[in-house]
Amino acid sequence: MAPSPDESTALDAAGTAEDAAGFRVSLSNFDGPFDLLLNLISKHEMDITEVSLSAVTNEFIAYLKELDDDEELDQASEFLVVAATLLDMKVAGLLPQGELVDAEAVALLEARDLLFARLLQYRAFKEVSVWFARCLQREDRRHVRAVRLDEKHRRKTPELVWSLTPADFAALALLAFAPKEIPHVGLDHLHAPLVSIREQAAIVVTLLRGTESLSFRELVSGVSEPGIVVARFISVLELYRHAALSFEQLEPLGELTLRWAADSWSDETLATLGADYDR
Amino acid sequence: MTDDMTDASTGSAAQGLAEERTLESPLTERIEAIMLIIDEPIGLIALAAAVGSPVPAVRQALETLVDDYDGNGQGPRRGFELREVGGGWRLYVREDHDDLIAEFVGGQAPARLSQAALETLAVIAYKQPVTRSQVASIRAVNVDSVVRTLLARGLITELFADSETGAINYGTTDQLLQHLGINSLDELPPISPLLDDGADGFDEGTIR
Amino acid sequence: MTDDMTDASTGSAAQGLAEERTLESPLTERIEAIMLIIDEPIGLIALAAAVGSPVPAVRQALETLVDDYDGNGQGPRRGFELREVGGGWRLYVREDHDDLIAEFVGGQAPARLSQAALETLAVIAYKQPVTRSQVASIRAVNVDSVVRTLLARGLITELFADSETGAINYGTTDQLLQHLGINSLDELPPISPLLDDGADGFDEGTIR
Repeated sequence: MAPSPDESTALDAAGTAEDAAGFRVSLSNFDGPFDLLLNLISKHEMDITEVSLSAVTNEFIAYLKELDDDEELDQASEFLVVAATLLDMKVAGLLPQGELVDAEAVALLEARDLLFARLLQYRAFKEVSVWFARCLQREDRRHVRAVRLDEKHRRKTPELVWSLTPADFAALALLAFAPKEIPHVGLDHLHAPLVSIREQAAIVVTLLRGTESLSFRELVSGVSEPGIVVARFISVLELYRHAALSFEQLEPLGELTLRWAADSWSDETLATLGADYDR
Repeated sequence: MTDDMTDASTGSAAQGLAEERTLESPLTERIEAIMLIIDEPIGLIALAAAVGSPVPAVRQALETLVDDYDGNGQGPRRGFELREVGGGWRLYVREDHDDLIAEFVGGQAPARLSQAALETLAVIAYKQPVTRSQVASIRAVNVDSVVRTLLARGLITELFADSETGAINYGTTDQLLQHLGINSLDELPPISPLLDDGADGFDEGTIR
Repeated sequence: MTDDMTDASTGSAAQGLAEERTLESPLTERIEAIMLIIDEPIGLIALAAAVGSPVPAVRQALETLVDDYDGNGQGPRRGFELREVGGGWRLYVREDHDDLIAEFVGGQAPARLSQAALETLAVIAYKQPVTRSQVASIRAVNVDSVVRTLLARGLITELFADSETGAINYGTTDQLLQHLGINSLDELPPISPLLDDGADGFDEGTIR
């Protein structure tokens, strides 16, 4: 059972995280600052599997709405880091672990330790950034002697040797203006393009009506995008719900054969198909 | 009587020290002359070369000057001080007078770094040399624009490109040390982000 | 023994003086703080306003400092001096050390500009008027020290301060035109921001 944090731990952890005012979490089994929640989890005093991340997320989104833009961005990016890590931990925590210590279980434990480490590491850097901020701020206020050299001394500097022609100079300018693009890893793969179930259903309908029967394999042949395969499968299920098609599968995991079976079919049905998946 | 004796001996010791000071004063003067014209910190060795004196003598003269300016020498405390910051020595307005100067020069405070930039800076400071993707994996967000900001501010620099992947490794600059008011990376507060019992090794007390 | 006595009395007289000094030291310290950061000589009245003290007191404090730095106070002579030049006060390197400074400055400033300095100069030439931070973001590095070098070399100059941000806009000087052997900026070869049609004038061989 996830214990409600006992008094002393709460005080102790709250003391160390007192400036982390800000986002508080209110769950059935926990109420306190987000930081405290992390503290407890990292000290193994609370079980990550008992924490409803979706509830935490909902609360966080509500909390964000009350912040101004800058704060919001900072807090949101931080929350994402932590929440993603918690999610990973939770996944690792929920996976069944055999009683025997087999290689897989060990790997799982290691994975969990790694995630802990990642969380702690992130938190360490976050904490130390407070020190950076304070030093930078303190030093910003300091004034250092930075006075232009007296004319009399400046005259002692060696004569400048200049060998560039205007063309050289222009070439240098081009070089200097060439964008120094910092190469970056694209994130596009993280956002699979949206696939419309309705569009895919229309394709399925067209294909099935034009022939006597099709296997699902044939229905998705030539499609390489997993999203489209999934959407076609969902549209098959939806069409089946509307009794527009029948299918048979002779053995488990065997070939799935589809037949068009609609007595009356109007394209209006198509327009509302998959509405459950709309958001 | 014993007290008097003590006083007298202290007195003459101080006098001896004063004479010694006078003898070496040309060196402190030369150092002061250099200090007045530099616009970035000057390291001990460069300074010794500039004033043409051996390093140990220069180090001692610097200590004398620091004490002098702090009012621990013979004269009054000065409105400036000599600090070793960012790997070298430089004259600063004494902290007590920062407000006076701020009022005098006006101007506005430089833009503060965002929390994301601060955290990225911290990761680079402790992990250097480090690539952007390594930083990103700790920060778990895209750090490209933040790295750009830090580069433009001169707080970090490109160290070298990985021979295999071509990924650029970043590190911090002496300018960062100056901005932090410390002399070397050794003065960063200790963190032990590693690993299994990282919570124990991580002492909040030393950081705040 | 008599000598000791004399020493002792001198000592306590000096001590009395030191106490007096301590009382007024905040004013001399404040003056020193201002002196440390000013580029141009500051007049007595402006100085009095800056340190928030009456003019006669400031005048007296300045005299004290002049004596101090000349070695007529309690401490040693300093490597710098406080002088009134052209109606204003300012710190100068003591003349004795001019040779030292000349040698140091000569060693510091190489006869040739670095690649970084040249590229920054090119950016300023084509983008002027332009602020330091704009140049920094084009070059993707901090350009503060390079800009100082170019200023000191007289190749660029401060044009005006942005009315809103106060950021200084830089431009090139006639001296640069002379070095390039052209009469006006219009004679700079045009560069297109797009490389494809700018590539004609772009000859790799001439760059390195």
